[in-house]
Amino acid sequence: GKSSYKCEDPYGCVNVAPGQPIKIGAALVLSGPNESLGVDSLGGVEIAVDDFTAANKDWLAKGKHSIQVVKEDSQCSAEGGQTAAQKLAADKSIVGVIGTNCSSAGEPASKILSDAHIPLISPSNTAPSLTAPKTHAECYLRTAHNDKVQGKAVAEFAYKVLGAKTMATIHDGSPYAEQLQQVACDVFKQLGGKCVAQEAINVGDTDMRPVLTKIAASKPDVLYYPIFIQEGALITQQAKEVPGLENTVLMGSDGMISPDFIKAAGKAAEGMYLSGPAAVNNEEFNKKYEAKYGQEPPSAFHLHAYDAATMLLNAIKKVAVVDKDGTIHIPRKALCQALFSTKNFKGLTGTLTCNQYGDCADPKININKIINGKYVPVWPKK
Amino acid sequence: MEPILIAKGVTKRFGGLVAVNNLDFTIERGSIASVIGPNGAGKTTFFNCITGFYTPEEGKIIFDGREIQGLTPDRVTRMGIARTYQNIRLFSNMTALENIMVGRHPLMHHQWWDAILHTRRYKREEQEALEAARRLLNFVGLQGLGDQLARNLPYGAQRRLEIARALASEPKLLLLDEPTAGMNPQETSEMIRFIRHLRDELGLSILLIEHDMKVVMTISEKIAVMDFGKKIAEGKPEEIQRNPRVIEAYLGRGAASGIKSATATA
Amino acid sequence: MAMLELKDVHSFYGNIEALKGISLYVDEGEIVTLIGANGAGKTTTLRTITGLIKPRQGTVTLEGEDLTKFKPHEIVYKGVSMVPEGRGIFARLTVAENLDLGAYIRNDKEGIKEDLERVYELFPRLKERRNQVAGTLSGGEQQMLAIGRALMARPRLLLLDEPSMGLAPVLVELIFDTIVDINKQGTTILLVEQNALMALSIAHRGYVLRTGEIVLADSAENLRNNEMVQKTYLGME
Amino acid sequence: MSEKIKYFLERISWVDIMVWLFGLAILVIAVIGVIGSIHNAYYTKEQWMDFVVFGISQGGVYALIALGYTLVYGILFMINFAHGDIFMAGAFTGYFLAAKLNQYGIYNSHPIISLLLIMLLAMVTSVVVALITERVAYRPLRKAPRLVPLITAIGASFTIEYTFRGLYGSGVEAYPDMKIFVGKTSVLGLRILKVHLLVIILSILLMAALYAYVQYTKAGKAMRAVAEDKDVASLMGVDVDRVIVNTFILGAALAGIAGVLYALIFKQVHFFMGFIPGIKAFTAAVVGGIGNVPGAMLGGFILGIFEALGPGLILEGLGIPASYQLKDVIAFTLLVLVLIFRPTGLMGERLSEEKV
Amino acid sequence: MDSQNTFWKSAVKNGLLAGAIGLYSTLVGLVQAFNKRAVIEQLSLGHITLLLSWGVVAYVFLNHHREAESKGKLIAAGALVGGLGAFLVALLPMTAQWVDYHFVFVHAGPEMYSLLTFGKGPWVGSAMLVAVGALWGVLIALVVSLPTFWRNSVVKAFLITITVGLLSDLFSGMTIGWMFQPFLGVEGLNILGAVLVFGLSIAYDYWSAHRKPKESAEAVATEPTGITKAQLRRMVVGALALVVVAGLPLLLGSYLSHVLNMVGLYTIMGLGLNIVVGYAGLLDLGYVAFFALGAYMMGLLTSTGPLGIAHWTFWEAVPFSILVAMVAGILLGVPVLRMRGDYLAIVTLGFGEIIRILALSNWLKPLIGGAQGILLIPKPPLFGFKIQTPIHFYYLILVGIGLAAFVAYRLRESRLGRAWMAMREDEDVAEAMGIDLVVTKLTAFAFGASFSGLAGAIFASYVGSIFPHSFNLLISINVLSLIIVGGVGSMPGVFVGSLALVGLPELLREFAEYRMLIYGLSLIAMMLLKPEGFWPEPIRKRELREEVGD
Ligand SMILES: Nc1ncnc2c1ncn2[C@@H]1O[C@H](COP(=O)(O)OP(=O)(O)OP(=O)(O)O)[C@@H](O)[C@H]1O
Ligand SMILES: Nc1ncnc2c1ncn2[C@@H]1O[C@H](COP(=O)(O)OP(=O)(O)OP(=O)(O)O)[C@@H](O)[C@H]1O
Ligand SMILES: [Mg+2]
Ligand SMILES: [Mg+2]
Repeated sequence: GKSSYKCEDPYGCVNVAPGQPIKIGAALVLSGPNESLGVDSLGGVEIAVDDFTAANKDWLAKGKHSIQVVKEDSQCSAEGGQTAAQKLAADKSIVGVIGTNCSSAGEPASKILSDAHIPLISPSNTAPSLTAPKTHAECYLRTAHNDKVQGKAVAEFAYKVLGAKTMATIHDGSPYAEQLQQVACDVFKQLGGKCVAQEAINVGDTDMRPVLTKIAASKPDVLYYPIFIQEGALITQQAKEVPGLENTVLMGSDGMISPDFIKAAGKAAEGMYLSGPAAVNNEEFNKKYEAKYGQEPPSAFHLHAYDAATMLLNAIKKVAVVDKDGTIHIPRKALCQALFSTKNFKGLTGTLTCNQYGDCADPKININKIINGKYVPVWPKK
Repeated sequence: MEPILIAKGVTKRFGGLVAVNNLDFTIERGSIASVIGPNGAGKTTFFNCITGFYTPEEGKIIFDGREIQGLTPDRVTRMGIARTYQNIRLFSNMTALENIMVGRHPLMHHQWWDAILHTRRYKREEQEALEAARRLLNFVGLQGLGDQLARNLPYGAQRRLEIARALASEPKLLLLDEPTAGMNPQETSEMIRFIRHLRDELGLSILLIEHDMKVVMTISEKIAVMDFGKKIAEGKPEEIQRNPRVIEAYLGRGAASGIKSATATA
Repeated sequence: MAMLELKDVHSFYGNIEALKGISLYVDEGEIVTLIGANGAGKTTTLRTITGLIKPRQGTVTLEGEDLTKFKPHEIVYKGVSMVPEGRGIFARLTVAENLDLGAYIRNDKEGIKEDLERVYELFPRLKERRNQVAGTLSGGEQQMLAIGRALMARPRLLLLDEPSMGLAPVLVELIFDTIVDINKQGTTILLVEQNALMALSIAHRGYVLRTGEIVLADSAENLRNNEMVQKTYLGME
Repeated sequence: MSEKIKYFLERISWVDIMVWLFGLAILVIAVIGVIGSIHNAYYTKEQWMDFVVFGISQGGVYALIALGYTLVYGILFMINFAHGDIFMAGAFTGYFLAAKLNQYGIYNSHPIISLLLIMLLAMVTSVVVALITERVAYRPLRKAPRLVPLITAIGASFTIEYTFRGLYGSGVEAYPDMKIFVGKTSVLGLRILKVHLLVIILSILLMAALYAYVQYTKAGKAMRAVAEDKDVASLMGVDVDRVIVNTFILGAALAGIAGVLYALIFKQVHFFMGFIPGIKAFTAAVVGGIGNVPGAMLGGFILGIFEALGPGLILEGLGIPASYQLKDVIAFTLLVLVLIFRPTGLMGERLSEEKV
Repeated sequence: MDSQNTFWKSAVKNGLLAGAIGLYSTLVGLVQAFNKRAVIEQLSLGHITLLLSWGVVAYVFLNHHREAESKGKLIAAGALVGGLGAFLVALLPMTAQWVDYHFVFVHAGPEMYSLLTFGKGPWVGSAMLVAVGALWGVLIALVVSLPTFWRNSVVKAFLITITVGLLSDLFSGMTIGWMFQPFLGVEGLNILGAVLVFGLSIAYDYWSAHRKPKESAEAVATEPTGITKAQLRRMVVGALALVVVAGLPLLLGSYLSHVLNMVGLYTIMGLGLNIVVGYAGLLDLGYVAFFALGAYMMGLLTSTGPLGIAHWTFWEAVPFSILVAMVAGILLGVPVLRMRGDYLAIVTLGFGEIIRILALSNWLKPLIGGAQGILLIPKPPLFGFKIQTPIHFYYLILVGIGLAAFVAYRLRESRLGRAWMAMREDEDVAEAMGIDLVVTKLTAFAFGASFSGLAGAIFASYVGSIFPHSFNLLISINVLSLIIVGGVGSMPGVFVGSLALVGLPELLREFAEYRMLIYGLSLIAMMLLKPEGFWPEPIRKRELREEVGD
């Protein structure tokens, strides 16, 4: 029968005819040195889609719909984000997009997609500017933790719980790590501690001993390096080989929460602290992941990605109007509003509530300790 | 006649080897002079000293009243010396015409902004250069081959093109390093005529290195003989041919007689 | 049977046909010379024999065996050596190393040593400079080295491409004497020369090439007396 | 008087002066930095020694990769951009054997045999990859202009990287610890990790062997002949293809060994691991004089030492924060400096002014 | 009999080769990844990859023996090659129960096995796979035994159909996308579209083959008398080209315009690097440095964020971007004046890295933002209008290309251009021709850098935010590759090169993880196919042209 729906949304509607898939985009880093981030997030998105499909069979069955993930490589760069966003924005049947991984890609992508009235939800952008009052894009949200939140938690844990008085940091030149360690240092200083060294390495470096030697000279209580698996594992291992760091507590962040990290860092990682979302090691999810891809999730943002995708799909379902013939109409502005009004959404990373600028992550940050090769949450105490 | 080039006590060493040893030599304006000598005597090295490729350790080279030893090759060229090479060194991926126009570089003065804006100066100079290049191409007998890549030209043509390129800078002194190497007698006679023609028509002074005695003996007004970097003889062709030291070190007995017959028939 | 025989050989550089059907032969023990103007195809002929260029048509046989299906280095093992045009010495190797490479295909230490002595005797200048890097030798010295190096392979057939180019007259004489010597000791020689007068004076037979074709083939004696040859290649008018 | 000045001015080579001034400026800045650092007295003597040791160790790795690089360059005058990836191919493949051996306990019960087996596998893999690369991407272009094989080399580099990414996955794999190489040992009063010592000794041995091979054996001479002129070399009876293939085999085998050692030190492998060592090895080879075997080694050690020592010694004295971030700046500045004062590298032969 | 043996031996060898290539593409994951992408109805790119890996080998082999062998034998051999190729691949699922391939090869898993065996289990499925391979081989043999014209035409049509199918979702993104709808499936072409494309391709071949002699006759006839006719044609073509170029983005829509913009930016850079590498022969691997400087200058001068120092408009800042890049070109040129060839390459590579690392450094962070980059770079205003969308930028970039091409062309035709080329050919001799090497080299660096600076400035404004990571070595490599793929020293070649190396990979973006693999393979393939580049510089017929002009 003929469609009876009339779209009144100021930004228009996506109309999904019977038999057609509902398309959501995934603009992730799928090539280059950072691709494990993207591969990991993509898994989260695809599993979320599977779960949503399974849970909403009836809703989808009416118009014989399915959910299709259109993946684009947004790389880890501004121009990559721009290209992926342009490509997705050009496809009028895209309802919403999960991405990007790197904040640099998120900058242009958030603007372009918002201009096209397509929501963009990031599982791993952490740069404060993306959700800052003046600079945020209209329909950009994230389930990842704003660096300001995570950095603060790390500093508080180090100062209050570990009783550290001095802290040293290392970043790898990625906007994520650089910002995170800066925030941690700033908060640490406010609390009354001292940031004795802020060092940096480059992605791809292998010999960390010189930089660790330098840090050892200032004998910090805590060494915080919120970087990624490869370099993180090297620092963790080599810190044991450098004299002067014997009593220094090692700390990292969610970039290193991954089974690969434990493997790569080996025994040296024992006793190290890592900050991250409340539920970092979701056994159930990992099983699904292994079953689907034949490997463990290679990075730490799959849960954020899962939540982002679930949030998006739930919002779609909420605002969608199913026509008599099974056509699904999705009003764009309403979708965006629905996303921003997400409240107490029980995701895998905690309870998510979005603020008016698009930060949705559960503000609760866990600190995990590596004990016997497992991430064990130790703070805040339950 | 007043000399155009005076070399005084020129010495060039390579490590322990003295390639050119305390060499004195003058070339009169408008004359053709030759340097001969056994292989490895230091002839090419002497050329390189004159043209600025090498800086002699000792001695002076005075060209047109100015000391030029130690100047960079581009300056020497701009002062009026041009040369060719023992192993032809053309710009092989450029056309014949372009090769000659490069040779004209020192006579052109337009700058990049002239080129971008096509100012009058640019147009005038380019027009002049093109005409000059075409004239030279005809002059060396390569008419019609201007748009051939230099590397596609036959050997003899390449030698002539190299000379045309050298002439494009309108030099006062032309140095030719074995211009007839690899040519047959007929081509060689043509080259002899051509070199004479250069001197007579353009009033150039010419210094050449040659192993072909027919060439050397027929066109040089003066010959210097080098051996182990030293000058062992100097004089008119007839004197040189008779000089026993030269025969011993360079000509060889059989060759000496051969030359006589060759020069006689030429 | 002729030692070396070319039959209707056509060779190309890209689309340029440099040899347009060359046929010639060299008998064992002979000195045969190829003369011709620049670009006539002399070098191309030699390069075709040594396998550096594959002819598109025609055959090159050495004692009845077709050479065209072999690679250049395999042809060397069959006893063919060449002194390439422009000498082709290894500029960054020393004189002695260059000579060693000449004997690359041989394993008889004694024989190699003997031949080395012979070459040094022939060209004392090389002995004097044996540890000098070959690239810094003068032109003539390099030519001596190239010939010496070819001799080190103890070839049965020696191809010489303009060995007198750029040499002082004394040396030209020396080199031609050497060629005759080598020949007398049993090496067959195919000689390409611009210096046709000299070449014809030592050769048994000769061929005249013009733009990729053989225009004359005769005994050296007859060629020397041929009017056309005299005019264009011997410089007599 | 003015005549004299003019005479003098005309003969000054402005290029040289500019270039030297440039070099001098860098040197002066470096010296100021050094003075500053020493003045600060931030590090203890032991720590300074540690820097040097770290540098030499890292340099050993660079040297090992640079040997293969320089060998191929020396023969083909081709920047083999894919060399770093050939190195990766060996190390990555070796990982699987290491993991299996470890699983069965052989890895630590028979460490030397295990290591040899792993190295063998790595070498074979590297060699196979190199041979395919040579056959497909380089050989057909041997007569093409020089930039063309440079581009195929870049293409080959990507292809190899992403082929192995496709085959083995994108994750980081952890090489198991080899117990006998864990920990430090003392040499000449210096505390040094055992793996590092192994690397340094092996790289020196391999360098010496390689040098002797290239310089004194018949095959080595044939290689150098091929490097100069392939046609003429074939006229000497040298099978040019064979020699080139041998060169690649040799270079790749060295890369394979280097790969395993690298993995032993840093204990991780992944498909992108060859990229940066590749560039560093290239730099080291150039610093030492590209094409020169001992030079590659020297270049590797110097590069390693400067990278380890430079930030602390020079940059910190200048008051630059997070100085280790800039260690590559030091590496490349060193390269420029070396080339300014020795345009063909430290041990590169000075092709005495090209013969005109 | 001997040749018989070698024929079959060679067939087996080729079958093994086909299998090896098939195994490679399977294990690397290409087949699996591409399987998600339908090209023609249900036929996926994954299937096509497998078929192609056997087919190309079979085709080359059979074609080689086409004349010598009978049709029947060709067919048999085709079946052998295809079947053997498929068999090797089928070995994977067959032996999977005993061998744990997954330990080493990540893609070797149930999903792959079921894909290879059509979900029919290891034995039945493998048999089916082998049958498909053999049938495919037979089909190829049949195509090979067609007469030359038809053979070439069919192969070409086949490849074109696949390509169109592959790129077909681009059509729907175009402004005129609705026109293509009837021929498109959910993904890729539908049967109708495929048949149409295939047919059109063959029809075109047929038409052009039968038209050719007439045209050349015509050309011969007109040449001596009327140049005007040729000129007229050229003018018409030129005008048409102009209209197309001007209207293109309106036709293509914003995404493809964006792709063209990236191509355009690389073209500007390519034109600059072409001066340095193509004309002056100075191998520069650090070209990205100037791109970065141009971009950062634009960012600093115009950004409305905290790092902005001047809050200028794009137009006020552009000259400074260019100037800064130019000055940097000269400064960086000085220390390398004495270096040649590969030494130059590594040193310039180092410069590129130095600039990137400095941009990233904590040290300069207070000035230029360090890792956080420069945000909030405004778009260029134009008489009250704002250049904002990719379509707007298309015209801005077009103007940039025009400017760069004009300058490059005029410089080449001057004393300076000739000096560059002479220097490229032989530095010593060039110097002996009176050319001042210092000035000549530095101008080459300066002009090359300034083009890159211009591109960087536009880039900064286009993307709106810049980060140090955007200025990595890959950009230098890409620009160098594209000028060589296009043909060193050739200006149209630069454009062709950027289309091939920037445009095409953009279109493969969805194959993310395999894009670089395809990129690498195609770099090799392109160079093997056309070592001189796709649009090499023609020899300039100056003498002829001028004489005609006289
Ligand atoms: N760059 C250099 N380094 C070392 N030795 C050199 C160099 N150039 C030339 N020589 C040596 O200097 C001597 C003179 O060489 P030069 O080239 O001047 O000789 P020539 O007289 O031109 O000989 P020919 O007639 O053979 O060309 C030779 O012994 C040569 O080996
Ligand atoms: N590499 C090449 N590419 C293209 N054409 C070539 C090449 N080498 C030679 N030719 C051409 O082939 C023809 C024969 O050249 P060849 O070198 O055999 O002549 P030649 O008789 O040895 O002359 P010369 O006396 O100058 O050495 C010439 O027309 C030449 O231009
Ligand atoms: Mg000389
Ligand atoms: Mg010749």
